[in-house]
Amino acid sequence: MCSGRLDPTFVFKALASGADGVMITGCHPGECHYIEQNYKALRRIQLMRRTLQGFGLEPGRIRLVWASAAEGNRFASEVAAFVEEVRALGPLHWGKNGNVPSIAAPAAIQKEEVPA
Amino acid sequence: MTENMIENTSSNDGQEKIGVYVCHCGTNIAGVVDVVQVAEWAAKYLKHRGVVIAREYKFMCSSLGQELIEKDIKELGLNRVIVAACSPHLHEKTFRTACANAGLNPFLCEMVSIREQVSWVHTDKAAATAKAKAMISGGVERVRHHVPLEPMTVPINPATLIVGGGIAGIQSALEIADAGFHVYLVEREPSIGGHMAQFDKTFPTLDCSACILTPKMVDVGSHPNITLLTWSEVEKVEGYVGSFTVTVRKKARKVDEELCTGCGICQEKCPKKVIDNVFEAGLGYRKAVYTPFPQAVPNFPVIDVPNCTYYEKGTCKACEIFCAPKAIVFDQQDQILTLKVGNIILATGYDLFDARRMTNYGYGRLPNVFTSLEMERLFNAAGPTNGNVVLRDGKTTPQSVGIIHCVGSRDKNFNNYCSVICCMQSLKFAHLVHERTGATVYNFYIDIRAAFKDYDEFYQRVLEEGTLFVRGKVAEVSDVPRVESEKGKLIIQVEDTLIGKQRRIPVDMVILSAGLEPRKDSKETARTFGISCSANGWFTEKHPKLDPVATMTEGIYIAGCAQGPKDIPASVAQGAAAAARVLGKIEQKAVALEPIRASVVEERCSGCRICNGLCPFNAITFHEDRMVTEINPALCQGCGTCVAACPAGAITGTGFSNDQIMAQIEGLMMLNVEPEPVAA
Amino acid sequence: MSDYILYPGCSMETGARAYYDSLKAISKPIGLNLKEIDDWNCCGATEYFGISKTPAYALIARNLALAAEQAANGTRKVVAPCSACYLNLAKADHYMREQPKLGRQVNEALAAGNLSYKPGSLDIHHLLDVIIYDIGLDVVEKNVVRPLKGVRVAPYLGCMVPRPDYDHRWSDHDLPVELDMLLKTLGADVVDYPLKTECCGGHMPQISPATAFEMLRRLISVADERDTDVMTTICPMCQLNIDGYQGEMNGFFGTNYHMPILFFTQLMGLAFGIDPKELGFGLELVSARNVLDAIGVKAPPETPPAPPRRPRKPEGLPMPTPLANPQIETLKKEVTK
Amino acid sequence: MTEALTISSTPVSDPKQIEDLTLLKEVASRTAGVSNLEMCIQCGTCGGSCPSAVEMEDTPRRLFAMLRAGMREEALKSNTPWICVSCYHCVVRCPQNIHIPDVMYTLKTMAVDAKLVQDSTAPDFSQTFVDMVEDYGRSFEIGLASRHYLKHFPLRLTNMVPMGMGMLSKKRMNLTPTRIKNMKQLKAILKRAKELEAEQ
Repeated sequence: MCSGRLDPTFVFKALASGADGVMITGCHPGECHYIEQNYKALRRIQLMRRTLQGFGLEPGRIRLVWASAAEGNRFASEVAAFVEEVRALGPLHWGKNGNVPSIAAPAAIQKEEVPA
Repeated sequence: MTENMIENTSSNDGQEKIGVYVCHCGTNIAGVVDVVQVAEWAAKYLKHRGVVIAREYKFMCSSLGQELIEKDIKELGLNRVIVAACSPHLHEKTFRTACANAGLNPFLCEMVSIREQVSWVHTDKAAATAKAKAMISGGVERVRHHVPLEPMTVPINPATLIVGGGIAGIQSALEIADAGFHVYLVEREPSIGGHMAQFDKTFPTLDCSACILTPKMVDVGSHPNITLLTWSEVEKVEGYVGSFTVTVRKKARKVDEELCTGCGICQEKCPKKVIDNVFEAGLGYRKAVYTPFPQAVPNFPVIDVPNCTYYEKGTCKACEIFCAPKAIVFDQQDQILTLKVGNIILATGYDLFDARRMTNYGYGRLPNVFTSLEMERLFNAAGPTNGNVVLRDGKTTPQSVGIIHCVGSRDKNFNNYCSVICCMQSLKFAHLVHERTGATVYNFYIDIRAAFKDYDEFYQRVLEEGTLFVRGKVAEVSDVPRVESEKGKLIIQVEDTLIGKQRRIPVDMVILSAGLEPRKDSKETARTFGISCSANGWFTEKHPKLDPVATMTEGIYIAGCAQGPKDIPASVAQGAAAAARVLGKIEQKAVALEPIRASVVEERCSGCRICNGLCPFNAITFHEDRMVTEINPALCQGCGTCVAACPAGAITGTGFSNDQIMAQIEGLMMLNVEPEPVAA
Repeated sequence: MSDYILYPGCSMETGARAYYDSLKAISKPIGLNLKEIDDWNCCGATEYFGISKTPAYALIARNLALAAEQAANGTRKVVAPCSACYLNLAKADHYMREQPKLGRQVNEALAAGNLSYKPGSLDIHHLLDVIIYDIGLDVVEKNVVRPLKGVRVAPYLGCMVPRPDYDHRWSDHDLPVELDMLLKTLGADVVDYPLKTECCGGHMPQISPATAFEMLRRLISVADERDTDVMTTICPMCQLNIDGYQGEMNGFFGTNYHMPILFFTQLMGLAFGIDPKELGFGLELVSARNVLDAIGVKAPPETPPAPPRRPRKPEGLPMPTPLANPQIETLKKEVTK
Repeated sequence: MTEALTISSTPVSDPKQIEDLTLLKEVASRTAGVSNLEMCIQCGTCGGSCPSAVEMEDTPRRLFAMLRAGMREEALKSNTPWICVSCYHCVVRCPQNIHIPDVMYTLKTMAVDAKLVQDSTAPDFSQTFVDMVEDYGRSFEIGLASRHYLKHFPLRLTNMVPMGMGMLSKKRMNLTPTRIKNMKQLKAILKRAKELEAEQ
């Protein structure tokens, strides 16, 4: 699956299901297996971060990392750094105590009409 | 709440019978993940999600492991399979085949990577085990939404495109052409032959390089099944395995190939001498109209436009005047050709490391420092000095020569990899210098890497000849003497690591065994052909051990140094292997495409056309009459961008449907796990 | 006017007074506005690292912290004329970033003096780097009124500026061309000096005189063989070793070298037409009087440039063309402008 | 995981040496920055590049092999770190990006701690230099030179007279030290830094 397949709903679904942060990874710009689809992911991620802010949440809970298969060490350190950052933000508690904001009932929404 | 929604979409309403198979992979997984506990947990806590059996086994990919799965499918009536093992890159095919053997649609089998994504990247056993459970839970939730898929078959065009006319490309071309299929061989230079045509002798047998290469070149030139396109470059590649459409630019030679007889009079009469930076490695001259070397195939010259006096000043035309068949065409234009092929082999070769970058070795500043490619030309009887090994002054024979290994290789400041050929090449130089000049020869090495047949024997031979070996990476080559005996010499300063002392060794000539680098434009080439390359720029093979000639893109194969540094026998072997793979594909006549494709549910499509501009493969067409969008399944590569973009949810992606991914996320978050039973 | 925070370093007030004097003299014409760090301390040279790590870095970091405070209302660029000072400041900044543990410890120590330093908040440069890449050779050229015609100058940078070069600012680690370009701009006849980044011996005259003298001999003899009138340097330690220990070295080897060495700023001042006295001429132990003679007292008569020779037909085998280095190309363009 | 393997699978007859398999790590961890010391491939670029290698008992490469072999005493006794002139030729050429001069600084501190220094000229010079800096906040050449030469090169003093007189008469040396204003602050910082260094 290409990062271009990333539907923003997936990210909100993960947050609503109890994730405290979501990392999205893809091939480096210019090195997309599908030519240029990672650029589309980039656009969507910026949108998502704005939406997250709209919910009153820290946009830092979403991070985008470009990494190639040859960059194992860098990828690992990015993951470790992201975990630390999210830990500093604290737990989100969505999805746990039934505390899901009404706006994020993504599975239900996507079935009929996904916002662009 | 959301659960019901998902369950009702495409899962079989509780009819799933799922088998979970957890692999130890020896200790690869079991060393970090408590495999037994994971299997027991899956059987117990995912039972209500349809898991009817969960097993662990030492090597699931072994035939016994596969039989285990097949047996369960038959006996327990499993209709879904989860294999928690290595990356699907390695064994997805294995397990899908096993399922198919047992009568289960292979796309109802899903792999969960608990080796690459769990055991290899974690050390905390408890946490790793928990993560493995979560991932299996995700896999189980996902596989519930899998549907049987049938691969689409497309016919294979039997013609093949080979890019690069070095020894690897030549070998591939001959193998395929001899088997009776058509080959287009595209080469960027005016002649095929590649680097091998520049060499003098080949290690370890000391065969004359040209003597063994030129018959093959002639075969290529005269083969009825080979269309040879030299002085040409691929500009665009469209399509997919079986039917690629390739656009090739045939650069204007300014010579009519139909009329030219290859007599060579134009080269003789051309008054303009140019340093030949390609074939003579900058050590010799050619004319502005030239064939790179006498045995060039094809034997038509090209006019070097930037250096030709006619194009500069509008006068001269010496070549045209003397050309009897009137083959010189000054206003000839580039031609754009469109080729239809079923498979492609990339054999684009390597560039030599630019030794000027290591300023401490003085190449380009100190005249008597030479690169390995320059030396090949110096040794070559057809080279600029007729095979005489002399200093840059063109006449003095060196009395002492230092050969430096690993120039630009195994060095994090330049290239961190070993260039493979330089040790043997340096040993060959040592032998040839001895033979031609009788000079004292020093070899400066870090390690001698003389693996493969008869290579170490050659090392022994060079030792026997009295070559002086110094183990140590040379620190600098200097022309600044400290004592009388160093005056007028090049001084090689090095730690002799076997003595543990710094030495300064004065010599007359220094040879730098420069490493191999990917072609400067290799990343661009990879993009054109839609394959990937490593951070260094070498093309990435499908599997480093088990599939070293295929790429991740179906129908595109790689051979020779484009994949990584290698010597002539290895290039030939890989060229032949790539050809064999292509011939195998051609013989299949049709190829099954992965059924991971996007498709439009027409009733849902509102005709908004948001998806239309997104597809990089031009697989999306809009039907004005019906105001709906359609996706061509043969062109679609399954990236999924349009699926994510469709505001109406009208596009579905098989293998990566919204249902599947949403369910997998819930599974990963362990939302559907049976709660811990109250003690009873 | 470009503003910089100046870290002079101890020797600028003593051993390398000529450097300081000439720096002050040339600053104004080239538009270099230097503000000294208030109450700076010694950087520890190469000595403190060998005694104890954390104190060594804390000692350097006090200067960084003070500079950063000063930087709060202006430039964040720090310039050090001394090579060792430059390297130490750059190194402390670099390692505090590379190894966060060191950064934390140094800041804990600084806290005892109510200071703190966030690594990366300053931009640390050597003086030569600033003159070449910030001020620009075109500005230098505009100020040249007394070209150093006929003076054969060997450019000598020593080791610690072009290496390890954490920020990849120099055109090469072994044979950088920056100082050559500057000297050419001043009109000097630049000697092809292959040892331009060899070590002067550092503190070796105090530790192992024989080692030091051998290193000095190499530097001086090669300059001498290449008909050098004067060496020029960018480092107080290099100047001190070649100038101060030349006599003792001559005694050690029984040689009789007379190789003056000046700071590059002194030559700049000279070319700018500034009075040699203001530039600290005469403070050197091996007299550089010959330089003044060459351009001032007895100016060589103007000789018309020789007509360009027709390029000879290449003899022997052609040489590879030099590697295109964009950094050098830009500099060349500036010089010819 | 790999560490455990290294220790258990290495046949070592001398029980003392088992402890010293940590030597390389200790040196690396006491070095500022990321030393990459464990990456050495023994190519000898450092020893080849070194302008003072001739004076060294062991080339840097050999010294690193000794660290790897756990030869603590031999390694710390070596004069090599004291001969290093910090010219950084080795650093920019090292194919493995090892921070060689910084490792040398670490070895100096370890040798002094372990009282394994053979020739005290260099450590004394450094210590005298540092003493002056700690007292005044600035270096003080004449004080440094006179103290150092009297102790280590008394005979050279006569050779030094012309230079010393020259430096003095040209006012390139001060007879009295310069002191920074906020000596109290510097002392507090260094005191805390020394405590932190000792805690490690």
